[in-house]
Amino acid sequence: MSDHQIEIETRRTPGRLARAWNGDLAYSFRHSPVAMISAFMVALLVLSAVFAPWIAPHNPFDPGSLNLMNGFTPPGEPNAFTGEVFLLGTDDQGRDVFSTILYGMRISLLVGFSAVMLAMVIGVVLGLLAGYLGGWIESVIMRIADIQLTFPAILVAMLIFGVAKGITPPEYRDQMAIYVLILAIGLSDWVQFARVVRGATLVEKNREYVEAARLVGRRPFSIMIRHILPNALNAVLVIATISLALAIIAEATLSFLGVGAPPTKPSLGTLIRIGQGYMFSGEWWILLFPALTLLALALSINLLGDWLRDALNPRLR
Amino acid sequence: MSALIRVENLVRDFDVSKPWLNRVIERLPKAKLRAVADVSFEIEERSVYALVGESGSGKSTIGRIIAGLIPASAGRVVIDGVDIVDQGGPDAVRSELQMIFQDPYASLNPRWKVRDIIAEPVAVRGERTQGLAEKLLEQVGLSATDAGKFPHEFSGGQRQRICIARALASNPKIIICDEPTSALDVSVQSQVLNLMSDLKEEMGLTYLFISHDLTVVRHMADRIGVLYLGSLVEEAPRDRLFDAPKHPYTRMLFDAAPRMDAFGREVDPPKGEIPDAINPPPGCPYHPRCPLATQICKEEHPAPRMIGETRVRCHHAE
Amino acid sequence: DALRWARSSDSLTLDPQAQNEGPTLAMMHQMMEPLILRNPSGELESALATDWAVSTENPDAWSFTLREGVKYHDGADFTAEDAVFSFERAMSENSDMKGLLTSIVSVEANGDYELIITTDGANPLLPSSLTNIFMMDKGWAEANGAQNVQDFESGEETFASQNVNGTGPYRLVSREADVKTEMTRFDGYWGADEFPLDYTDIVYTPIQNPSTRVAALLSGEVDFIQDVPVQDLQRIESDPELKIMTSPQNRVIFFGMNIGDELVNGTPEGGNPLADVRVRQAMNMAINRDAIRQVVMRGQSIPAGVVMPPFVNGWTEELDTVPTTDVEAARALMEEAGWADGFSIQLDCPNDRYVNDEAICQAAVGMLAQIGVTANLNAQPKAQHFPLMNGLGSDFYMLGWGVPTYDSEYIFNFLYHTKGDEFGTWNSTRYSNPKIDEMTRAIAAEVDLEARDAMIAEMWQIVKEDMIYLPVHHQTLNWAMRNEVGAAVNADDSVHVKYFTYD
Amino acid sequence: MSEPVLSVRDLVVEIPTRHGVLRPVDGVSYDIAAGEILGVVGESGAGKSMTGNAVIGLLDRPARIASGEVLLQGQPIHQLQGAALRKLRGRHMGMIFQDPLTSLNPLLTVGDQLTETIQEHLDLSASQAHERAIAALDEVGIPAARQRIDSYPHEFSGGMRQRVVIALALCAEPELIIADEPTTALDVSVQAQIIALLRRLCRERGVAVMLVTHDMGVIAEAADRVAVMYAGRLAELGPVREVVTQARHPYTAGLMASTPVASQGQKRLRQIPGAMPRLDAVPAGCAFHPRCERAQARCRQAPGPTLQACDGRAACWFPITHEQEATL
Amino acid sequence: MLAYIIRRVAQSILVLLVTGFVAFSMFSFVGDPVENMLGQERTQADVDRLRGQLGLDQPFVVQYAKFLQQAAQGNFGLSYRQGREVSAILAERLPATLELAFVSGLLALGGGIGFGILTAIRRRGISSNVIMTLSLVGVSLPTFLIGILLIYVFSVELGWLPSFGRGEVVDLGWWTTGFLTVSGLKALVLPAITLGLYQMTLIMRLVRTEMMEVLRMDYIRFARARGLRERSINFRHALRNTLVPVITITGLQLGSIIAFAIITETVFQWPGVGLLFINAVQFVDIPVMAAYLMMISVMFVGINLIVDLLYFAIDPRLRVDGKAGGH
Ligand SMILES: Nc1ncnc2c1ncn2[C@@H]1O[C@H](COP(=O)(O)OP(=O)(O)OP(=O)(O)O)[C@@H](O)[C@H]1O
Ligand SMILES: Nc1ncnc2c1ncn2[C@@H]1O[C@H](COP(=O)(O)OP(=O)(O)OP(=O)(O)O)[C@@H](O)[C@H]1O
Ligand SMILES: [Mg+2]
Ligand SMILES: [Mg+2]
Repeated sequence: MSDHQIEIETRRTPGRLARAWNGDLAYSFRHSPVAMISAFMVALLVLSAVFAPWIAPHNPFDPGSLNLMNGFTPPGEPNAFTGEVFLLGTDDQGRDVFSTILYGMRISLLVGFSAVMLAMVIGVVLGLLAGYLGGWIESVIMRIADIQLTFPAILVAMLIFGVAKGITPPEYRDQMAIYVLILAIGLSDWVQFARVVRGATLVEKNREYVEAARLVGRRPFSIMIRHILPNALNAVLVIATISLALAIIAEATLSFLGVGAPPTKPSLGTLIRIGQGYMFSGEWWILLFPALTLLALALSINLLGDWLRDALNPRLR
Repeated sequence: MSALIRVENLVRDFDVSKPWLNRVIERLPKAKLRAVADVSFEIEERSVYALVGESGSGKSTIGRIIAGLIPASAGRVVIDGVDIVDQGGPDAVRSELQMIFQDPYASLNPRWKVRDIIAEPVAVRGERTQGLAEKLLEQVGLSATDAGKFPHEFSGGQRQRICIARALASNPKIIICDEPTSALDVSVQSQVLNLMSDLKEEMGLTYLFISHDLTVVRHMADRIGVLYLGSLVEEAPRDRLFDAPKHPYTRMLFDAAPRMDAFGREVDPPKGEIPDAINPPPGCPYHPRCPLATQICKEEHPAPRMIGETRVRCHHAE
Repeated sequence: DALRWARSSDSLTLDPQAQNEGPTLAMMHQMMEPLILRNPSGELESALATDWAVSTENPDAWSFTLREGVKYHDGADFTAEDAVFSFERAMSENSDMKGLLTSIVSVEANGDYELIITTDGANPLLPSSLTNIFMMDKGWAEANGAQNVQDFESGEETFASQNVNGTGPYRLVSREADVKTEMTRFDGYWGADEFPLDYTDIVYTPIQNPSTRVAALLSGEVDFIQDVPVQDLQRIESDPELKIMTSPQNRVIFFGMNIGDELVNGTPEGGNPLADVRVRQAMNMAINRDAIRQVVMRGQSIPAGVVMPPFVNGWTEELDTVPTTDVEAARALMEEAGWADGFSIQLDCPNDRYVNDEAICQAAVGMLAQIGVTANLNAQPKAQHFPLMNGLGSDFYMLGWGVPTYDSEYIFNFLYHTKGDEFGTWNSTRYSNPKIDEMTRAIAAEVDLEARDAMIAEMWQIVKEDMIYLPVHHQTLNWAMRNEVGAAVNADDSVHVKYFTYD
Repeated sequence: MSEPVLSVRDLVVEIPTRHGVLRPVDGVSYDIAAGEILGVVGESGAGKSMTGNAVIGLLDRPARIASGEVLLQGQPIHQLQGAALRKLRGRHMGMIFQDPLTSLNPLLTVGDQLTETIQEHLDLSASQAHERAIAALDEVGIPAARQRIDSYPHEFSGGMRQRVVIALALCAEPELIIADEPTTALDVSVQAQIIALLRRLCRERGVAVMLVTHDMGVIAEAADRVAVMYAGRLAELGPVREVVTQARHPYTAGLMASTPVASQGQKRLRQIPGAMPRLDAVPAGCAFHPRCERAQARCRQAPGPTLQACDGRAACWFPITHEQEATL
Repeated sequence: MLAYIIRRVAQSILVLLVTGFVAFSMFSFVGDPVENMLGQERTQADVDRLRGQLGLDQPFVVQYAKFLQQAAQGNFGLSYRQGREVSAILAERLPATLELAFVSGLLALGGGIGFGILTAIRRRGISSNVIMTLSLVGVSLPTFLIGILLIYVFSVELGWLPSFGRGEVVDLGWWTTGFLTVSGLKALVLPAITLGLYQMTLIMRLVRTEMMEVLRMDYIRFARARGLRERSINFRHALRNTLVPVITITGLQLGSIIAFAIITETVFQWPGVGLLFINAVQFVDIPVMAAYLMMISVMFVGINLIVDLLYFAIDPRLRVDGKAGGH
């Protein structure tokens, strides 16, 4: 009975924060250097993305502020024409690479977060319904999931991107690209949430506490939300973390296929796509810095997700 | 005293068929599992009625039907004069009936605080729950300060007390206890059983007590029904049953149960195991294991008959 | 020795008349020949016709003397009959070449080695529109059921799309579309002694990804690449085994503007600002072509002052003088036009068609922002860009124009004539000037070359003032190759391996 | 008496955790002779399984034997590692787990699992091992063993599965079997069969058995001697009849009394107040003293009572004497 | 089992219909093929004529119905881009993709399972932590970048391996293979790594998690208690049980290898169906796109079917009650 172990670990310490800090998760966190370092990295990157307008020396999204002649300035060296110096150099449009990375990370994170949110909401709702209600509803939902799985996410995203761009009026296309990306990545990613939530629901719904809730007359919907969902959240959280990294990478991949964020409001992926053209030409900084940032971001999110997966899995403790 | 619960000819089948296409191709008929076969009994108000039987004999299924968690396939269940099978389902008697489950670990939502768990039956009805949990916790021998804790902070016995507190929250008349102590240690079991007895006296409760432990049943029950493969093979008041078991299955159960005074007992263990419920043997379901079985047992399922105070389903019982 | 040659895309078909498109024609030029060729220095050179002149009897007809002793790869002789067949095929409904030949009324053989082409009125420019009309073998085509150009309705592929029987210096050995096409020297080639023909074989591989293409050259896997990304020129140059050959290209890049009354994507209050020529002038002044050349194009472009490549008849240095970038003056003009606060507009741009197309647009967005014009960039693949533009769905768009005929008429016809079914098909500016329309038709028929040139000059004067296009630059062509490859760059990017030398 | 098959001396198992070092087994000593069944009873968490696992060297990290000795036929085995330990397992000592369904690998046939174990330990050819596997199945009472040997575990019923598990544990003829709640998951009728089987094998083969359970009835019927554990320590150790009927340790006595059988006819069951302490809060002195009505000052002092320090039967400073028992 | 296959096939037909329908309804948005098919001298009349010829002037439902009708006869029409039969083009391109997918699949499976086991058995070892972290690098960079980096290092800088194409291929009738020539094998290395790396990481992590869970099962403890060797426990007992869940995911992963080949093939100019698809998208070559999507669906369904049959092979419990597919 594994619950014995849990019992042992329950000394009362008052105070919510203190309790959280002493909780299993926090304990495991404090004892995992990898988790701490990656959490620090994620926090650092996310914060610098959020506060980009205050941190970044330039605003690369404001075309009027750019001077094309600043293009291709190497890091830390003055530009041959304008004499300006940029920490990480400039790209082909004369944008400060450092600022562009910060702003690009905003886009990447926005797309990643929102896409995962979307996928999560769809997946969780469908997974709960399928798992709890069963019957033909389950069959239909899971068949749709199967069909969706038949299509690799990247293809789905490409197609959705194509359609969404097609049906949005041209005057909105520029702004729409981001939303379309979110939609495309989100819609291509819900299945795993649905599957996991359905699996968890199938397990939980046979637990006696659900019977107890049914017995007192709680309605199915209320049971799903109040009882089952909280118990499926751990699994969802783990997937969400890893999906976030995947979504950010997916956005980058899509931009390589020409369906990513617009070049005037580039994401990290778009920056890499642009930068890879300068691989042989000696302007290494245009590729290197965005790529390193993406690597750091995705890697630390992945490591965090990895740690979370192990830490939240009681069977692996 | 009148019967608070009356179960008449209760039947419950589960569909365990393979999917339609498999059946078509493999030429299989629809398969059904008769978990409860033609069971009738009555539970007097303020009494303890126990169902015993080995695993898979249909005890929980009967309990769940009475609790309204699953529908019956046929038969009647009348609770306090309301037939829950015909008349609008269990909602009519919802607040009169509560349940305690076997696994104290699975029957409390790990994400909820004890206070919310206990108050849930009342909260669902939109009534005030202020202080309710604290009061009930003290009633079941825990401390009111425990209300703010989570279930994992309690031991098995304490959890079962929390379950009991939850069951009491809506002031029920009837509590269905599905093996409430089989996950507990003896020393804790005695505490829980005592608590249940006390509450019964204090609050005038009626229990349907499901268990496979004959010693516990003997201690708790007023009347006992023995189930085998969904059939109620024998039913009698407690002492009648233990003093003079009529059905060979009941006798086998008594013999097989380990006894604290039977040091080094050398008896032949019973034969066989419960057969597959999907393809039960024809006739009396017990006949393949029965020392008394004759030809008629293979052919005919015996009807219940009364021998004294005992109702028994056996061709050969006397 | 084999020439391993790579560019960004493959020829779409081997049917010489199914696709009028760069890579297809480039490939066909190795295996088939037109009557007249444009050689690497841009001059017309005789190929299968040794001589051509306006017919002495009929000013509306041209007479071509065909080369004798020319053999097809399968050994058949080339005669006027084949030429008639080829022209008729090129003018047939499904041919993609027929747009070049619209003026032709009839093509007749006069004996085995003379061809008379009659046009609808005099057509002084006929020879220059024939440089991509390849001569097929009539017998071969008939034997293989390849008389017709690809017809999608029938749902069947034509023999000619996968097989070649030409008179060219190389013949087809094997082909896997999009993968590899191998050719070997044709021993019976008529010009075996006239041209270097140093390469015995050609291995052609399309490599789409620019980085991979450059990598293939750097790692020595190919000898010669086209479509070199401008940023990689330096790296290639610095490799002691590689060299770059450069030439101005017959293609001008520019922006078109909707000067109609309404904008498609929402007209700002006060009407369409682009309808005001002052606004267009201001925008023209705001664009810093030199910066684009230096940074975006890495020096690989020639700033343009007119929508006409320098090779084209009618081009003058004066016309092509680049306006100086003057943001102050431009702002003043904007103010004068009542748009001091600027306006917002969508800029539609291809991202897979021209050299650094997207980056140019992006740079333009920045420059226009300086005079208060907020351009929202909509960069998309050509498959979406051109339909949008040609369907009049764009207010401000990028376009590039090459002039295969090397004559201004081609530009007026497609870009300045009022948009209609036959003329002005690429004019999405809503510009309609009856005078220009009329003159466009006139120069098509004018045989007096001097008068014609005068008319052309006048037309350019008019359209330059109307400023419906903002010229950006003339593209520069770069070929990169191993040192031992001797080749001169062709202004229209077409390749004639027969001129290549192996040093 | 000849040398015991197993002797455990002062065994201490420790688990380092974030709340300090836990001692789920604390100074346990006992012997088991050949052909003897030693019952180990106690409440959940008393350290019964831990003791068994420590003997056979299957403690999961981070638990470890901190001190004490485990002697198998006189040879110390508690420090063995790797291959040396592996060679003992199965060959000289076997183990039976609680749940027969999860103890068998679902993807291998019963025969595969048997022959694999036999060949691992005995120098037999494949066909000999196969024969032996059939014999092993036969011995534990599986009808038509020859046909059933190629069946998969899921094709057996619960009782049959547990027989297979026993066959697996016994197939390389170990001298010691540790049976950790072998019948808890089974029905009474099947339980009776399995207990009978275990007793028969023990008797016929002279195997020493450590039978872990928390069912007093099972112990009473099956065991020769019984060890009662409480909070990781031995509370009482003695012949089964004496321990059950004349318990000396107040805990044992309370345990026996709280079974419904013992309280037959009473309205309420006898109960021991409170619950067994958690491992991180074992009181000083006698671990039972907070629940013990007989506790005195001495009981609260460390070191607590041990079997050796007391009368060798109950680890209690003030054991119940037979006379007192009678007056209760 | 037969019922199972029938159900799968029925499902796959449904999938195909839906796929086709979705694909078709999308094509109207990806651009206008006619614009690409005609040269710049085309007139409006040419455009209209070609649209008519291609049936593009009809509502997409009609186009879809026509497509289905033809596709049912194995006829996917002519590629707008090449004017050749789509089925012939696909057949020509498929070997390249399949060989690439096969090698990367092998790499992903071999590496994934091997490293997965290693990291599960030595949970806390330094080597497994290093492997775990390194493997994450593989999924933390977009595939195209990894490909380009590999080219840069191994082709341009070191000159060891080719940067593009398939090398020499040997024609075996309807199949062309690069397995039989040195240059063909060399050409496989970089694309296969690029493509397989990502899947390898996923499989490895999956195997590790599953393996760690299986290693805690009672039957593993029981096997230990019987004195079986670690090797036998890890491989005969644990790995086998790990495989059941691993197969599902792996099956899907292997399927997506074929889809992900789009990017790898573009980077390495690998002449497979992925490159074909990208070209088709750029050209709005509707018949090729439609046929490609159909083909991918068929493959996925096929892989799923194989996965399910593998279940039957691995897990005897399913053979009796046929409850496979509950995954
Ligand atoms: N939802 C269900 N679907 C199919 N069969 C079921 C279902 N619920 C119960 N059964 C079957 O009905 C029979 C009776 O089950 P039930 O749970 O009532 O037995 P029980 O006497 O409570 O057993 P236990 O002592 O194991 O709790 C069993 O054979 C069981 O497998
Ligand atoms: N990894 C661990 N970390 C902390 N405590 C542990 C760990 N494993 C076991 N324990 C504790 O060790 C004690 C002894 O456990 P053990 O399994 O031996 O009890 P048991 O007597 O067999 O109980 P049961 O009857 O429930 O099987 C328990 O209190 C348990 O909670
Ligand atoms: Mg039950
Ligand atoms: Mg235990």
